[in-house]
Amino acid sequence: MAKGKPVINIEKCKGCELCIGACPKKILKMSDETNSQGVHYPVCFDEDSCIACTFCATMCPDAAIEIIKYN
Amino acid sequence: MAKGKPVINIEKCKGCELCIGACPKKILKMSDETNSQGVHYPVCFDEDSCIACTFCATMCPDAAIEIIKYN
Amino acid sequence: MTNEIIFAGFGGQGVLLAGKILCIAAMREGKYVSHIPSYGAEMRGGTANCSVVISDEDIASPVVERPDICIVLNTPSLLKFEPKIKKDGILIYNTSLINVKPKRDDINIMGIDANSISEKNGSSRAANMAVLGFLSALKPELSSVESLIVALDEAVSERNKKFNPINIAIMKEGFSLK
Amino acid sequence: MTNEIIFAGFGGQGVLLAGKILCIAAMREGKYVSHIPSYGAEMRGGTANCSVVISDEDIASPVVERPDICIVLNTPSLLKFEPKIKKDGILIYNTSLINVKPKRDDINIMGIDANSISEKNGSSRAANMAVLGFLSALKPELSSVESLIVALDEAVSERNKKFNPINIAIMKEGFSLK
Amino acid sequence: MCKIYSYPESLVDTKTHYCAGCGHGIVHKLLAECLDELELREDTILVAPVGCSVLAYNYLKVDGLEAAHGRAPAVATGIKRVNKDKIVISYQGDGDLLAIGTGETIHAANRGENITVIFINNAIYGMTGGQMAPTTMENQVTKTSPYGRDVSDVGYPIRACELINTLENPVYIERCSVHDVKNINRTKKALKKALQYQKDGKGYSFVEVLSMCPTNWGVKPQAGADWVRDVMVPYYPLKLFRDNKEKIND
Amino acid sequence: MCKIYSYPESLVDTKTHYCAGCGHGIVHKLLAECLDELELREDTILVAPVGCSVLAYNYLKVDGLEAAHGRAPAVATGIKRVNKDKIVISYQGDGDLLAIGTGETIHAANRGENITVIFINNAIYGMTGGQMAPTTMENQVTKTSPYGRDVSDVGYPIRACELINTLENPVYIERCSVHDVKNINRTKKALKKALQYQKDGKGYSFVEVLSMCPTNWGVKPQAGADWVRDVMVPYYPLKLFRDNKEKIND
Amino acid sequence: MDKKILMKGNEAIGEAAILAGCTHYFGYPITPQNEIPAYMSKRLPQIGGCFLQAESEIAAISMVMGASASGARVMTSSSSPGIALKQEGISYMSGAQLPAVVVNMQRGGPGLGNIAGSQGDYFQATRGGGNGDYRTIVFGPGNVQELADYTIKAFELADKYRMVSMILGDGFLGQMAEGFVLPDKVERLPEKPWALNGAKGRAPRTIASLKLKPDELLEQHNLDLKKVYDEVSEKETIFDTYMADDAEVLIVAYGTSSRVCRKAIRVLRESGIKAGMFRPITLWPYPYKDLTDISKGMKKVLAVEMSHGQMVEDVYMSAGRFVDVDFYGRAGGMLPKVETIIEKVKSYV
Amino acid sequence: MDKKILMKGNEAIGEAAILAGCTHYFGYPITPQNEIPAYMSKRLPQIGGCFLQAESEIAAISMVMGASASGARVMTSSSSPGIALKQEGISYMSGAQLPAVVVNMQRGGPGLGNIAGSQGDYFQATRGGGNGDYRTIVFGPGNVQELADYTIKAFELADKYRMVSMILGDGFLGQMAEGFVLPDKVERLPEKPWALNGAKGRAPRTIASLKLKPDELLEQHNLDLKKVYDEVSEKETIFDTYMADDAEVLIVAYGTSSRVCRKAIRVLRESGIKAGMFRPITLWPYPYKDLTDISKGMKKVLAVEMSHGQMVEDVYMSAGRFVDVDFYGRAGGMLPKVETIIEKVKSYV
Ligand SMILES: Cc1ncc(C[n+]2csc(CCOP(=O)(O)OP(=O)(O)O)c2C)c(N)n1
Ligand SMILES: Cc1ncc(C[n+]2csc(CCOP(=O)(O)OP(=O)(O)O)c2C)c(N)n1
Ligand code: SF4
Ligand code: SF4
Ligand code: SF4
Ligand code: SF4
Ligand code: SF4
Ligand code: SF4
Ligand SMILES: [Mg+2]
Ligand SMILES: [Mg+2]
Repeated sequence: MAKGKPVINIEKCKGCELCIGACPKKILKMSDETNSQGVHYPVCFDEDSCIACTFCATMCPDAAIEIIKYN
Repeated sequence: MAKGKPVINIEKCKGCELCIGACPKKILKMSDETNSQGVHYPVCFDEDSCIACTFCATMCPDAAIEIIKYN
Repeated sequence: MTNEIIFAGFGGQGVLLAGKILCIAAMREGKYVSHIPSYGAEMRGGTANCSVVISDEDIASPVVERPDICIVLNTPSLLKFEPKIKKDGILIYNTSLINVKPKRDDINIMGIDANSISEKNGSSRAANMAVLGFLSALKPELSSVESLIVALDEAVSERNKKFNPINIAIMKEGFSLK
Repeated sequence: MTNEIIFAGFGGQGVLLAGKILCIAAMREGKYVSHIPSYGAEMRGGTANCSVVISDEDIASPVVERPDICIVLNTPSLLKFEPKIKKDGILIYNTSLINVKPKRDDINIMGIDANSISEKNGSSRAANMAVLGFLSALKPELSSVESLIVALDEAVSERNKKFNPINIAIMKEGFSLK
Repeated sequence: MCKIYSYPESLVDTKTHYCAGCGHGIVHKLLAECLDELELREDTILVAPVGCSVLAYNYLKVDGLEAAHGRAPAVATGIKRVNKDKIVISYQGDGDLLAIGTGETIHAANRGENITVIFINNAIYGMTGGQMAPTTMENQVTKTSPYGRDVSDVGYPIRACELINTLENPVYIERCSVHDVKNINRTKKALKKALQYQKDGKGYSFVEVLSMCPTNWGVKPQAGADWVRDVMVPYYPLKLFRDNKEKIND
Repeated sequence: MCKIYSYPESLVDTKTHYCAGCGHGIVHKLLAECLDELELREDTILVAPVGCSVLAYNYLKVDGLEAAHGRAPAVATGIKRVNKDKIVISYQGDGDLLAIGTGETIHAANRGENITVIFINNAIYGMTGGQMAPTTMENQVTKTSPYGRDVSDVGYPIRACELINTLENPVYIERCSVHDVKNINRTKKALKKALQYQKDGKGYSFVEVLSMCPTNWGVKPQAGADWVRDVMVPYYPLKLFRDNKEKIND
Repeated sequence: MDKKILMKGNEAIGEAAILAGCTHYFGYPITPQNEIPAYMSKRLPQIGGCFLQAESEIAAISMVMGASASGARVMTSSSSPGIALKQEGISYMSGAQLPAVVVNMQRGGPGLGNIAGSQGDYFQATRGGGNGDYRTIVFGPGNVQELADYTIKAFELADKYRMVSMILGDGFLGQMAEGFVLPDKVERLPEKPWALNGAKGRAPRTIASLKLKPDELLEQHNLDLKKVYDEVSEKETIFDTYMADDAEVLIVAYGTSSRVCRKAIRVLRESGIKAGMFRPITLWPYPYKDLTDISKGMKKVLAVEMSHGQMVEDVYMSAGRFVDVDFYGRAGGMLPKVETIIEKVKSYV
Repeated sequence: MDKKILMKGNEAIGEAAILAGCTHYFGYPITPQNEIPAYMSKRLPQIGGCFLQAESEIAAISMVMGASASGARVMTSSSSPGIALKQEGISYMSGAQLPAVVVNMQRGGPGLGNIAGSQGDYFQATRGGGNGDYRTIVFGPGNVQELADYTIKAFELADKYRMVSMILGDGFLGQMAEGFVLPDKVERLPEKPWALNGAKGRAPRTIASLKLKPDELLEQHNLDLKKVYDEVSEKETIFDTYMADDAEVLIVAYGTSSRVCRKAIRVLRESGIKAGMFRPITLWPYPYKDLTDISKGMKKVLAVEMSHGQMVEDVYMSAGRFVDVDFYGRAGGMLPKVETIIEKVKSYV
């Protein structure tokens, strides 16, 4: 299985949490911190489990997630 | 077979000739005379053959034909 | 001098074209001209008519309400326009199709057997040309028959030019009637 | 005396309702009042705010551009409105949710832990009541807390009246903070 | 000896402004007959369109209102929402109903307003002198399709019944024609059923009638009727699309 | 190590004005990806509707024109008739496309204009704060259906694809959704196909996208996505209606 | 207890319409007047009336036409671009002499513009954006109380003269809430013997704006309409003044702009400058005569609008015949500035 | 040979548009202008242009907007009710600064009215029936020659100022044929660097009338538009006079009415009465200054219209400041009467 990680553009994130629902590995959760707009954003709490499936990024309406894949 | 005759309201007739095409007995033809508007109107040249089918009247867009049926 | 004219008839009789040819002819002779069809929700497919004004000065209104001259090609048009003609005006009517008699005695009334002239020359639908020719004989100040012939050529579409010789013949016969 | 006030926060924080309650209260005390929400195509579902004017004379414009008093319940609202407050004006901000510090030194800045007060009294969403109470303590000329309580009853729908006791408690606690 | 066919009570005894051989006259007569037979004349409000039938209210002895071009179904909606117990008829041409009035047509149908829409499809704009209609046939020459309707450029003729039949609420949808006696009689049945349904509070009915415009087609009336039969009917199938809310499958 | 997902070149790197969880953002992103992949960015003119996506031209790096509410397909027609070799996209919401713009929608489709219409169906008027749309679901409460949509009074939600599918000229009609990743990927394929067809001069394509408006539905974004799946999809079947002019039968 | 209540302008219109006996509302959403349809959709079913969201503004005005012809008190509302779309319908209704109330909560234009309040549709409202020589009665209320009061009046005059009445507000007025007293319910609605309800026991009647034959028919109809318009002009002008009695400079403004002017006048008076205001409330018929009378002897008349100069033409045609007229306006949804008004007025004295 | 040809006004407009480089026409049939779409449907395909009959007037103006934004010279035409429907679109185009030519062959109103010529849409044309502070350049030609000539001019100015130009004719002008000389073909069309054609090798551009943020954006946009309008007002007024030099009574009329007035003036002159005419050709911008100058010292100014008084407001605002203004008009598609004009003028001297 591929490995990778999501890179979250915190300032672009609007905190909709759709990425969280989209992640098949359930390794995203919302941050306690907020960005400059007072918005909570997702963090990946278990990057090792990330399979670089891009689901979270695909789901994100604000193009706030990029996916890195390790080869 | 029923018998009857068409009664044509000459002044209402616009001369479209649709009644002529509609008559199954082919007993209508256009007049040589014209009404006050200069329009030729249908005449029944063979009333004996009329079967009072009302086709001519039904077809007339100007409600210019009434049908009399003999009993 | 201003002449206000109405041409009237039923749909296919070419009254609009007749008016147009007269306008072009008069225009070529240096007159101010205007031509306007009656348009609109009259009885559909019924009578057609146009107002023509021929004048030495610019034309105020193209709409003729009380014509000096009226050319009518069918009965409904006669019924409609006879009462509107100015006193001492001219009524030219098509005796081929109109079987009622004009009634007024304060205008000049002339009948012409326009359809017969047309048919005699080989066309079933050029009664308009006959009355045009007749008009130019009657009122040469409107336009000469030569100008009408030139105008005819200008007015009809390429496709219909082949009928011009017949049309001219009919026009000329109309002209010769006076 | 005219006071121009802005209430700002995010969607569900009830800033429009807070403004409305203040208006009704002041109106009952005989003041001229106006209330207008910012409406329109801001970032959708983002911040909400309203302009409130309380005055002894009729009100020219309901739109407040440079407020005397500004009550902000979240960070984006603080960022947006702090710069607009008039010199010597008042900024009341909700320390529960705002972690940045106001910067101006030419205005009076007061923080209140509005969400905590609300939660302590058993509601997760009545921070607006806490700041209202606080405001009436700070500026009693706008409205007494009694009037606010009456106004609250008038402003909320039948269905929501059941929360009034909690809301009043929170308002009162806000009032007592000063 | 008795009169077995005469003009209906609900029809004004006057000469219409329609051209010789125009289908509008036939439909008016049928409508009047239906109003007579269902005794609805005194309960009916007719919305006239902008089109040759703009003066329809002069020919039927019912209350009438003139709508702006294309808006008859919306006007009819306004009437019906006040006059709930009256019969409201929206009588429209193809330009009116299917070009400028597309939105009003679809939405009144979709709401299922309890009105009857009578759609006179004569494949042309009659009143304005013969321009292309949404229902003008492929390659048909009109004033604004002088080279014939090019369906690759302006699209195929639109079939109104089929369009409306995609919606849920309409109760009754049928296409008829008045090009011959048999079809005239069928049209009358359809109109009668539509009005009956409205009277019974069932909801929206739509009756399309293929009709002749000899003047703007540039043909004699009988040739016009033949053209309906030979050119229009094959493209616009005469059929019942929906009855009593049930879709009729072929 | 490589970036396998990033934001597309054709998307402006800015924060949109859309609410958190709004489907418009997803569709914008997909559209940008398609423009990238088909290398059409510099050949595209986007017609923005009046609706929440009125500023769409601020988010895509293409030429943009604002249409009046509902008129985007007519505006797109005007553009395409001049810019015959350019890609013209009409991006519209449900109020825009299916209420006020019904006529323009149907007629551009019927003409078979060689344009691509992207229809964002979020069952509500987003921009104006949540009024009933033609696509609002039965019993759905909105600002102007405070007692829930009463389909016996205002009609059933209209299915756009089905309506357009009655016309002859459209080349491609498909309904998709963006409520989950699988459907987002399907939507992208549809958009890409539609643009490819336009590029190839095939004609009119219509892609309906079921989309979330959490703000005006009064729910959290994920609940919105679930509502699309549970309530909208069953009524608006996700399917290909027509491909390459051929109707797809079920 | 004070009967004042706090309501948004838009909602006040809605409730006032219901008090006026309005039973039918047809409209299409547009900011900044969405509270009107929202309010009506809640309230009308409660009173057995009918709220229907139309598929477009054009459909809405057409439904209004149908309901009006059927005798109902009926209303529609919209904002600038939506009102532009209703122009044909308003022209038809005027031609057919059908009463209704149309509300325009103006926003910034042209085109889509923005959604702030504006007064850029004055020409459209008072001159008619539709075709032909018709008139609508136009009210320019200045606060929420007046929005309510003149909504009642609009229904009354619409029925009385069989004309379309318009409430010409703006986004600010519609969105703002103020204290106001609800007007009384209108208890007796006028008979409408012309309404359509099926020709039971009477001759059928037709309501139409088409007047084809004879040619003079339409001219006569226009003369008949003119007679009504002349009567309305004669009898129904309404205006208000503010500190105008001893004024040397007269400001003319309506609606939201007049509020700003009031403020400016107070400030001016404090510094001893005698400014006053003439505030037309009916914008058509415009109170030409009263403005002319009041403006005589003024040093200057200043028209203030949220536009680049529309109502000012009415000032030119009245006050302007005797006094110099100046203009100050801001377009695009901006309020006039108190300071600018003060500055301008100061420069005249 | 005389180059004069005989053509209907409507067709003359069509041919002139083609000579002006118009390649796209979108319209919807309506009497009395049907010859324009009929003509364009024949001619445009011959020159490789595009004629498309739209599904409605609104769709037509929207297509015009799209084609204009793409850089084409484009036209639409209609008559009164159809023009009413285009008002929103015209407002949008004005807001987006998109040029086009719109022809209105006015007919009798209000509503469906009739199909005779009329001048009842003057307000709509010159004040704008759409929303917001926008202007369109309006020409009021008086004969077929001018219909052709000002169609060319309308395209030129539309492009020059990025505005909508309107030909405000009427049914009589459109339906009548007169002799006229075809204008020359316009050989060089202006560049349109703002047009949309795909962002190849350049930054993407957007054409829109929406100006949301910051709040002042729309105000600035309106100020920019005003600057253009002011320039047009300054530079582009056109008018004509007839026997005005020594006149004591000045008639003001445009279009078809001016023809009737000419006739009346000739008759009046014959009986020794010094009547003359001022004929505005641009109706917006209206030649206020010239009319004011010329009317000074007149005994009376008489405005004549085929309406119940619309252009007369422009006369009030200019000539009216110095001279007494009278009005004579007929609505509903009737022509003013030569005799009435003569009578009126005689009563002044
Ligand atoms: C807003 C508007 N646009 C256009 C017209 C002109 N017009 C009158 S009737 C008509 C169409 C007539 O065609 P159709 O609806 O098919 O009726 P028919 O005459 O064929 O019965 C048009 C375009 C109008 N009166 N109003
Ligand atoms: C002529 C006109 N009518 C109404 C409006 C107001 N309006 C703006 S957007 C909109 C509808 C938005 O809904 P939708 O098209 O579904 O788009 P969404 O915002 O949901 O994406 C309306 C009615 C307008 N701007 N112009
Ligand atoms: S790439 Fe896949 S597995 Fe990794 S965080 Fe995103 S959704 Fe989860
Ligand atoms: S989907 Fe995007 S915007 Fe939403 S929470 Fe995740 S990163 Fe943020
Ligand atoms: S009733 Fe029948 S048979 Fe007799 S004339 Fe008429 S159509 Fe012919
Ligand atoms: S069908 Fe009627 S109108 Fe036609 S010819 Fe026969 S009688 Fe006359
Ligand atoms: S033009 Fe056509 S539709 Fe109109 S009346 Fe004549 S035949 Fe009938
Ligand atoms: S209101 Fe709805 S459609 Fe509009 S941006 Fe917000 S979520 Fe999206
Ligand atoms: Mg038709
Ligand atoms: Mg939507």
